[in-house]
Amino acid sequence: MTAGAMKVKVLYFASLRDAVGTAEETVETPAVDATGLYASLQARHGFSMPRERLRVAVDGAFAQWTDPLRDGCEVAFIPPVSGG
Amino acid sequence: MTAGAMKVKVLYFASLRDAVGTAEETVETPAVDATGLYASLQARHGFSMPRERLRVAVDGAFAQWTDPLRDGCEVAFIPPVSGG
Amino acid sequence: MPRFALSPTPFDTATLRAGLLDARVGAYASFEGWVRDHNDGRSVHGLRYEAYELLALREGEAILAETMARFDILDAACVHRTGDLAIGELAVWVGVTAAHREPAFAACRHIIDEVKSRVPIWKHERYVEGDAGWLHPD
Amino acid sequence: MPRFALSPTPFDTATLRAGLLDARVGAYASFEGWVRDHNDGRSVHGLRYEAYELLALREGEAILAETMARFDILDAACVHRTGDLAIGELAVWVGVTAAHREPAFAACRHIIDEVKSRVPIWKHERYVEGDAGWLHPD
Repeated sequence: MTAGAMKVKVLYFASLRDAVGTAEETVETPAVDATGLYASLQARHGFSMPRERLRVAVDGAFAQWTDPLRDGCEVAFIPPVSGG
Repeated sequence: MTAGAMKVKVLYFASLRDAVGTAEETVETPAVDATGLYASLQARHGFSMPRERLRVAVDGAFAQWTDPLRDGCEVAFIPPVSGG
Repeated sequence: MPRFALSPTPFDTATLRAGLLDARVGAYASFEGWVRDHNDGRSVHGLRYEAYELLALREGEAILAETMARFDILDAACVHRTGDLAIGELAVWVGVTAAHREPAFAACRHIIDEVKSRVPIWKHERYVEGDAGWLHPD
Repeated sequence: MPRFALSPTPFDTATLRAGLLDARVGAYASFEGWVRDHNDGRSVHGLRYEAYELLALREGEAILAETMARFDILDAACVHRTGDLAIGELAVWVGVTAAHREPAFAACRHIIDEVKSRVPIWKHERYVEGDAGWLHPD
């Protein structure tokens, strides 16, 4: 594990999950917040969806993109919803 | 039957029927329209409800108070409704 | 098929709803009026609805036809009880189907508002204290 | 008792409605979303709803609690299907009870609007032409 890096579990839904090919993965990241984490995952997986269209949830609750991430937390990127 | 008088069937509903004690009666009236008919029935039965609070229907369709009445027609006085 | 009906007996809303549904329907909005145990601060024991049936059916159909013409909906129906009802009985049901929810809600609201204001049906309430009376709202 | 639920199987709205009714209820407003055979001009064969279950349940409960606090209503509930649905299957149900119809309608509309905009549920449509896709509205 890189100095300063932490492990986070990332959940993918809908078109993001299709793009990654899996519903969840555990990643090591030096990112301090969800903004940095999404940027690195977008580069790795080639997500076409810009961050501005997503919401982010940490440990099952909606969060701010600039909230600090903690080691072992669970991050979910929420594409625009279409229930109902 | 008085000269110029005609027979009309009058239907009563709700509080008007309670005031009259019957759901319908046939009356001879010299009234030319529902306004005059209601005035005479109000005098006879002591209706407390002013005509302005009622609507009138003739032969099963809403009508104007000033529409001429015809011999043998059926007139209904409609107190404020309270369905629903 | 008439869209408006009076029912002298309790009626089944599930069957009525099923009659409105087809493959084009994306939204179903419904409203039901129930007999409450209170009205205007008084304890209600039960009530009776009386209708001028001929005119009520005509006026009800007219409301439903106007609603079909005015809103972007697929179908609509309304049934109103008559006779004696106890607390907790269904008094009136309105159902509307549409492709989208906006007109379904708007039409459903329009129908119940018009039925309450125009259809010759009268409510006679019996109160817990023993008295009773016709409701003739201003 | 939770007011918001996800259901992986078809569910019965009559039972849900019965759970909301009591002697104080004068008005019951409900909304149902159904799977249509068309969406945005394309012929739809069927669809799938996927949810982020933990967050969907929390967000759904939050919407229902906000609605209970904001409107003069007696009770409210919402159930949303997940999994595969065919044309003509029920996707979502909302039921609201109140003493009067005005807040019942307003709260029912509020709940479905908020559920559609906030709850993490996604619709995957399969088209008659054979292709399919996730809906991510702007």
